[in-house]
Amino acid sequence: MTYITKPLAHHPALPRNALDLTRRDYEGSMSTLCAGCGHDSITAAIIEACFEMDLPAHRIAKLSGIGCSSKAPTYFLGRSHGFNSVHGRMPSVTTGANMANKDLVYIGVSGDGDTASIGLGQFAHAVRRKLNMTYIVMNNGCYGLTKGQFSATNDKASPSKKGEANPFDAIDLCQMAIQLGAGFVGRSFSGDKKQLIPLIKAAISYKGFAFLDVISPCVTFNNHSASTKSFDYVRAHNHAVENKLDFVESQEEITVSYAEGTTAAVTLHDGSRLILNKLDHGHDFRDRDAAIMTIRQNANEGQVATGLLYVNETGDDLHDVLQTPDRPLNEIPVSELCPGSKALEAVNARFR
Amino acid sequence: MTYITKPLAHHPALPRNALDLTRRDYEGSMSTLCAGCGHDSITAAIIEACFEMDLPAHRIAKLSGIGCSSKAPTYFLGRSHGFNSVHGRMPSVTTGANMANKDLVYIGVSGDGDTASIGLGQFAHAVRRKLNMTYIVMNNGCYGLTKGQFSATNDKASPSKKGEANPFDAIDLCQMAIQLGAGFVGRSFSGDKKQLIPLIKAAISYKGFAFLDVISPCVTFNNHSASTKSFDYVRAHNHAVENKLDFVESQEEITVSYAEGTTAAVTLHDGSRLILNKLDHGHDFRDRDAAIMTIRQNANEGQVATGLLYVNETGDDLHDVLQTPDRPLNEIPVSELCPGSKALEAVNARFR
Amino acid sequence: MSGTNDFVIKFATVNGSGSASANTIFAKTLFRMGIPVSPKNIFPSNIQGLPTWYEVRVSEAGYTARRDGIDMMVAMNPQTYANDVAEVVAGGWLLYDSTMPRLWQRTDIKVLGLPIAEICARIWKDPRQRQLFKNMVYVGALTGLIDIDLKVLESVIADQLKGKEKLLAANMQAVQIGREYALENFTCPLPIKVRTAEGAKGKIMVTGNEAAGLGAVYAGATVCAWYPITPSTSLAEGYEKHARRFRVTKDGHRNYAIVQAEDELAAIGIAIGGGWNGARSFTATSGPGISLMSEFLGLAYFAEIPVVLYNIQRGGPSTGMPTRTGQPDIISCAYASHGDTKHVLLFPSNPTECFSMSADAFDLAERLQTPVMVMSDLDIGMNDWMTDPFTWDDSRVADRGKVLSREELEGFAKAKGKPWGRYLDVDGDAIPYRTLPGTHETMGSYFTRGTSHDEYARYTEDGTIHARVIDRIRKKFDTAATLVPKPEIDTRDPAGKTGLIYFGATRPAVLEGLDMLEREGVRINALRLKAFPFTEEVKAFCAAHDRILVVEQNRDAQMRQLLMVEAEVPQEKLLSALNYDGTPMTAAFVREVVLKLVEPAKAQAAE
Amino acid sequence: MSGTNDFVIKFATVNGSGSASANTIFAKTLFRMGIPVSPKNIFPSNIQGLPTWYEVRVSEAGYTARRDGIDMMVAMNPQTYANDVAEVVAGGWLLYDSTMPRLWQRTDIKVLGLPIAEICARIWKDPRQRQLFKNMVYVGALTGLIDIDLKVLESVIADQLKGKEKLLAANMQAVQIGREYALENFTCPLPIKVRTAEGAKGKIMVTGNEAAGLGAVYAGATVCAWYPITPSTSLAEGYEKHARRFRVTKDGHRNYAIVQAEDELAAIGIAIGGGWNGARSFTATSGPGISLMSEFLGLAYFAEIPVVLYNIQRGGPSTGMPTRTGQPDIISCAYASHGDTKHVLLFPSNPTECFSMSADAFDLAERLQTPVMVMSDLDIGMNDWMTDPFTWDDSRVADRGKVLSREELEGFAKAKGKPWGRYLDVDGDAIPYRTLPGTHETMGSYFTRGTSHDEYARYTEDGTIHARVIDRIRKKFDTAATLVPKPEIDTRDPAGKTGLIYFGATRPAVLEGLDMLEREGVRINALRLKAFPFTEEVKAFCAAHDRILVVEQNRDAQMRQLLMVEAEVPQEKLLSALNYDGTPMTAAFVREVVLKLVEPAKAQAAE
Ligand SMILES: Cc1ncc(C[n+]2csc(CCOP(=O)(O)OP(=O)(O)O)c2C)c(N)n1
Ligand SMILES: Cc1ncc(C[n+]2csc(CCOP(=O)(O)OP(=O)(O)O)c2C)c(N)n1
Ligand code: SF4
Ligand code: SF4
Ligand SMILES: [Mg+2]
Ligand SMILES: [Mg+2]
Repeated sequence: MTYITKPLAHHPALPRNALDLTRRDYEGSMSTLCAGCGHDSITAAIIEACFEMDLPAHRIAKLSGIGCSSKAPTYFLGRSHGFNSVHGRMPSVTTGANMANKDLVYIGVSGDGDTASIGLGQFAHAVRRKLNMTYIVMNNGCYGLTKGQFSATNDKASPSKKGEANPFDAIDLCQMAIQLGAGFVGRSFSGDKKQLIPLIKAAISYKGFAFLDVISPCVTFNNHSASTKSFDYVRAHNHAVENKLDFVESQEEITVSYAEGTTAAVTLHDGSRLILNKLDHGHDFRDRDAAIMTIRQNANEGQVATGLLYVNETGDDLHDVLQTPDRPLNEIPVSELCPGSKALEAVNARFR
Repeated sequence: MTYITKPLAHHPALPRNALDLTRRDYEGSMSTLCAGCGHDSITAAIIEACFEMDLPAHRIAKLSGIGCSSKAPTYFLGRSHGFNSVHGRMPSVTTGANMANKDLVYIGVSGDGDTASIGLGQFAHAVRRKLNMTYIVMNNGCYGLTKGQFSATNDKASPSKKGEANPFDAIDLCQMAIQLGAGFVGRSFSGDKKQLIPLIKAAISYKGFAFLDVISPCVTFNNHSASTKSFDYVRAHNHAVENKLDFVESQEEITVSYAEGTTAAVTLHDGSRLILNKLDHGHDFRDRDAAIMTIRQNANEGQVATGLLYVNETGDDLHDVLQTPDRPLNEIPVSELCPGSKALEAVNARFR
Repeated sequence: MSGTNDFVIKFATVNGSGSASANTIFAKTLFRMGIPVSPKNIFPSNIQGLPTWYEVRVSEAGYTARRDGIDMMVAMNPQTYANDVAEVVAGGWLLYDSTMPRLWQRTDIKVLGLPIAEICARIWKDPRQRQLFKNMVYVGALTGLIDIDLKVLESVIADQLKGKEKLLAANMQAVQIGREYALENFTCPLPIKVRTAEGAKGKIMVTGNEAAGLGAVYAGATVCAWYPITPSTSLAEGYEKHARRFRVTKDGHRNYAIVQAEDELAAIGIAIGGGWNGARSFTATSGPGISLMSEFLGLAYFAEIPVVLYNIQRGGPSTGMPTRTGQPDIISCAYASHGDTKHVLLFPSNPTECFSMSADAFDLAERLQTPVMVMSDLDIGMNDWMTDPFTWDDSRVADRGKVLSREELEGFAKAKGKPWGRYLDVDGDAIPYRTLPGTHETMGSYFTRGTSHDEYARYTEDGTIHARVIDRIRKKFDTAATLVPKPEIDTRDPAGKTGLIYFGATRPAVLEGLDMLEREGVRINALRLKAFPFTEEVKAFCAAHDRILVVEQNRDAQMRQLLMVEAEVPQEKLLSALNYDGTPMTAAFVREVVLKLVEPAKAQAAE
Repeated sequence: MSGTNDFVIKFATVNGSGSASANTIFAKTLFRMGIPVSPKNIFPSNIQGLPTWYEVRVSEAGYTARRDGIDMMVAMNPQTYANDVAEVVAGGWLLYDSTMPRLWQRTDIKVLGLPIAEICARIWKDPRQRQLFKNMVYVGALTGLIDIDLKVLESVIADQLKGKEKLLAANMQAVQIGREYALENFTCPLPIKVRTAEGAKGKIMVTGNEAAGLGAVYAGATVCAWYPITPSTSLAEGYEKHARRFRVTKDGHRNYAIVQAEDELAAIGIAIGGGWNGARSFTATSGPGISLMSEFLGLAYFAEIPVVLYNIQRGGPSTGMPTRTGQPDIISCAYASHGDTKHVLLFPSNPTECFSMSADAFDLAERLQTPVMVMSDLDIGMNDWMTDPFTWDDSRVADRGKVLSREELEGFAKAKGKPWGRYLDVDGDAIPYRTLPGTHETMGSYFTRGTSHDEYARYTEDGTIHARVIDRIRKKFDTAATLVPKPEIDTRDPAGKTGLIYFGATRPAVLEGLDMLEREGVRINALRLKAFPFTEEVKAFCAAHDRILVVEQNRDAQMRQLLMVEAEVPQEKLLSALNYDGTPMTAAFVREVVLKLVEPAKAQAAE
């Protein structure tokens, strides 16, 4: 359990944004995730982004599925309505909410299990429908809340807690999103605030479907025997109690900071290395084909391309497609929506 | 209703294959699809392929979901067991069947609604698991059996029967399959026997996940008002009975034959044109990235690349991954699978 | 009993051949002549080339239930010829295409040969016209045979072809040809014939799905998410059709959002998201969709989110008989989802109620903050019913339930003497107050979740709190019982101890059956359920009768089960009359099951 | 009543702190001393940092139900301190980390301060060791306080750390430190203490999920498809663990296939595909998974495909209380899926039955060609139970049901006097014969489908055929009633008219409660259901008793409902005792509900 949020008593010295709010006003309740969990870093980045954007928290709706990642919305934006729905179904619930009120900002939070396994279909079709929302996947390559099984985004051959190698290819959600017509697609690392916060801001400001795949190490279940730096006591101890996970070490959050156009090797808690390649101006993020190729070529070289991968500034969103009015549908009184008895006579006549 | 199959009474003159079987032995019951439906052409191609490959029909299992396309297995291989499961779930049922008996040939037939909408998740994960099967999508861009609603593979801006344009991008199942790790991916057109039959044979012989996206015009619901060659009486008539489809014209099957490296423009029943580009030796179907780019570039030019798009000769299938024995699991007697009472004593001891 | 304005005529054709519209025109014409008619479309799960039937009962008395015993068969499908012929009652008529003569086994019926193919080949060149007008030719012959008013027929065709005059002329030409052939070659009119009547005056003819879609427009629904499935598809289409007519603003904006989802899980998810966010939202589906929606229904039940679900029932289990009717989802809907759940159900019995109960459904869903399912079926939903016209009370005010405005939220503690809690029962009716996102900068935000929560919507793993919350939700069901529509009670024998309980599409059959019985001196009291949970009236009716016959269209007597369990009716009181072959119920069936019960001897004799 | 070998001790800790294994070691040690123990793990739906409890009941008499009234609390979690202290019975003990002293409200309990943090900080440098060994230090203190045999403790630790001797030494050092501190500073042993006993001799200690997984291995299951969900996950893991041990061939091949599916719909689909193709196939899930599987369950029911589904029940509705126990899925499983369906359910009451009923489940599924659901729950599935050792009769022959071999297929018509039809009932037991793909070049192929079909598996839209087929399937359920395990009947008063019906995990509580009552002179007959449909014995028991108390762990008295509907037990006979706060039932609860019924006065007094 980490204490990323302090008691809400305001300290006069706290900086305030244009709405005269402090960061605290954008925080949620105390996180119950493992100390050092990447998800908490992303939570902090979301708080920072909303604060800096001067967003009125109550005009934001935060939705999620089920998982450690899907718990995260409880830990940010306490003044926003939240909806922790069912596993893998955040996209459909968000679609309905968005149809009802186009004026709110919709932030959807999901996990790689929630999105790439049970929720793959809903994810793909929300993308295709150009739903106006920010969709953040806290991607740790495993099912955290159910204790570390592989997820579909887990890299081939990466061993899990129990040391068996993963035989299947990873699903690259960014590539899939671009292919399915997402208007805004970016990827980052939970510990890279410098890159993550601006990406979140850009995603929230984007009108249409904005997707962020954020690599977010799972402290607890990426700690496997194949790891270069292994915690003998811990592992031996946990092995002692058969398939019960028992002892979870408190870890430090992994942070990284590197310049555009450079790569950075991040060492995860288990000692395995992740090579991030931060795209620079050389990458034309307006070209869909190029974006897909950039992702693929980096992958071929064992690297993960990070940054803004693709954006299409001129996209319609679902409301444009459906030609809804500017006024949110949930604000139109039923009296105005009901054609009334006169009209009904005409209707009856047509059935005579 | 079309009569692609004749009464099973054997004509002595019918050619016979190595198993001394005639084509009739590979046929199924009479098709109940609309006259001229592309699905019937694909059915004929499957029959021809199995006949030419000298496959023992009873060693083939044919599985499908729900839809006009998913009815097709009833019309071929009458001597094979068939399983018309539930909508969008053919991949999982086939996975289980395949796990139980690795020795059969598995042919899965699905529709674009069955696969790209409700079944997208199961499709994607069957691909990822490298299930050893031939997966054929009879792709007509609409929901035939429920009367012509758009499917997710329908081309943007193509108007439906009721004349509204489709606002969403089409899902390209071949691109998705390659990206998700399919070992064999091809695309063809229902009426192009010269290309389709060899592709089906190759797909069936391939060990691993073989995917074929076969464009298969829906005679009945691709007949829309925007069409260049419109059937006044028919349309006016059908419009007369509000959202009831009533009169369905019998159409001729659309066939096409063109050389590798050339393109062919096919005029569909509604007069709309489809431009097919048959790949030749110039295309390196062993290169995943190239395959994806070829598909995308053709699409950018308003063309559909057909032929063998990608193949990876050296793939494991799910049985290799799971290290199952050569003997099908369903043939191992329970007596052999049960460890017996002796072993149980040891087990009990460990719980004391 | 058959004769003028009282007979059944059945059309046996091939689907996709254009017969459906011709048959509809036929029925609509009699209807416009003021004659009560009830057409039943018996169609295959297929697009072209399979047998399809259209049964039209004509009843001056106004009985609209299906009736066995075909007086005239219009046999246009070679595939089903033999069976079709066999269905005709002795002394009945058969009209067929005599272009290619056939062998007859039956001498006890009158065979009318009409060389349709030959005629059409002679008159029209275009093969499409040849095929299409075949249908109008047999309709034409019928105008002669049963004496249909040509003017009325023309008006019906004209309405259907508005704006396509040249088509009208061509169609009327076909009618004339058929008519003339009949007048010349047969002794017209036949003893079964029609004449202008009053019974249908003032009524409308419409399907339940179109009525329900219109009802959703009138109820103020703005979010519709659906996935195509027979027989519910035309409900979403009906909503769209009427929304386009009534919900488009001057500047061309649409005051509604319809999403064709990728599957049923998404459809209900979208509807729930819309309901959570304060829009009247709904979806429509059938059997398989209900199963797929059940996880989400549990979420909406436990998180207390209003949503309306139309279940257009069809024959199950599994994919079953997608084009046949039934009432087999009572239990799966009443208790949808795992864990302890109970859901509110409404049972319309005709299109008029599909319309009116739509408004009720949305009011109840928002008042009770829970899913409400409208249990229609294929018969009501897809067949044209002669039914009472739609009415709307302009003074009706939609019940949006306990949704707090910014001001109410600020004043809540003061007004109620308790701080606001999303799941806190302050009024004693077990219904808490909800807030919508965006209502207030600092107040009213909360976290909606399917995990256990306390009265303030805080996550909890404390079992006593969990038990307290689900007890309160169960208590909400008692409140529901006071709000749902009351049953329709038909007391034919105030002192009678035998009762009959039914619901939904069987109403015409039951009422006609009870009329038959009454004529035979057997008076039975009947109660038609309109909703679940059961109201006091239902319990009183059960208490007042010693033997109750529960009439339903499923195999396992599911409504009887609900009555035993939820209305605590002693089971020995409850007897079952079940019909689950997928066809609409007949009055004869009702008469027989009742007689078996009250006068076994007589029933014996009858058989 | 508490004293030697008879008390309850509870550990309050933080999850992820390493306490779980220390606590397990503690319980296992007493168990090895021959003392009956029953540990209950009360854990959060979280990975690290939230409160978690471990309750151990020690009962020389061998009662293993949960018992209220904590005799000793080992309070190691500051977050829950206050509540934990409050739970201790007057006169009880509190062991806590006195490194930082606390304020006490209670003077009626004995407080034992153990400066654990301080000690650990003194002895170990590595922060991980400091944290980990804290747990062994309090275990060490307990060895002194309640007089635990050190040798046995060491053997238990050694087993758990096999191959890691240096760890064993370190752990024992920690134990010694705690023990010495206790012996020096407290008057050891306390009145609540342990001594070697006989009650646990011959028993084993295991979880129901591991037992079920092992059972599936013994039953010959080869295809397992699952999706992670608490509390069922460890069942699939248990299957894998034992399959790896017993199912790997000399040449390293695996005689099993486990697929971690992408969701529950796929998991059940894979299991059904495997069952269709002749492999014993299964899946395991919990509440939400049941809802998601319901469409597929209807397909397997109607297409008659064998498949086994383990439902490890948890607190619902919706996501509910994923880490608490309950029995809330009886109705949703008995009638899973839309349309008319009924499913076979088995109710194991402990890990030993999870093992043995696994073989029964697969036999029944293949014999009846239908889904069979094993209804376990979180308490049975995830807690360690002291239970009878597993036994296996090597002469047992698996019942693979009516599957035709090539020869049988060829000889079928001759042998049975009827041609083979996939859905034809030739034996009168409503169970048809099936063929597997690949059996024969020209015979036995058929099309499996969820749409309506006739006895020869041909697609049909004929309602009379559909009704005939589903009637036969319903009749198959009568056959099932003759094959499922018979109930366990405990007759304490042959002439008694009051009975009690229960099932599953409540067995220890019910039997202990009935013993208590018997000591008070109240004799009640009890029947434990082992399966649905209900056998004759169940109906006979209900007929023989005037008042029957149905004890279950759900809100809506779901089993009572099944008894009313499916065993036709008059409802006024059936009374309910419900507990649904997610905690395992206690004998005190059972005693109280029975007394309320049979001796209201006495019950009053008791309160
Ligand atoms: C229908 C359903 N199936 C399974 C579960 C159990 N479950 C809870 S969280 C989870 C996976 C979470 O993985 P991910 O989405 O990657 O989130 P993480 O915990 O890794 O952040 C699963 C399978 C569930 N709650 N509901
Ligand atoms: C769960 C479920 N939802 C909806 C349906 C209704 N349905 C039957 S076929 C079909 C779509 C078929 O489209 P496609 O897969 O493209 O096949 P096609 O008919 O076009 O060949 C639908 C939605 C169903 N049978 N089951
Ligand atoms: S288990 Fe992994 S994902 Fe879950 S909270 Fe802990 S570190 Fe984060
Ligand atoms: S509706 Fe379309 S897809 Fe279906 S059978 Fe007819 S032509 Fe083929
Ligand atoms: Mg994850
Ligand atoms: Mg299609």
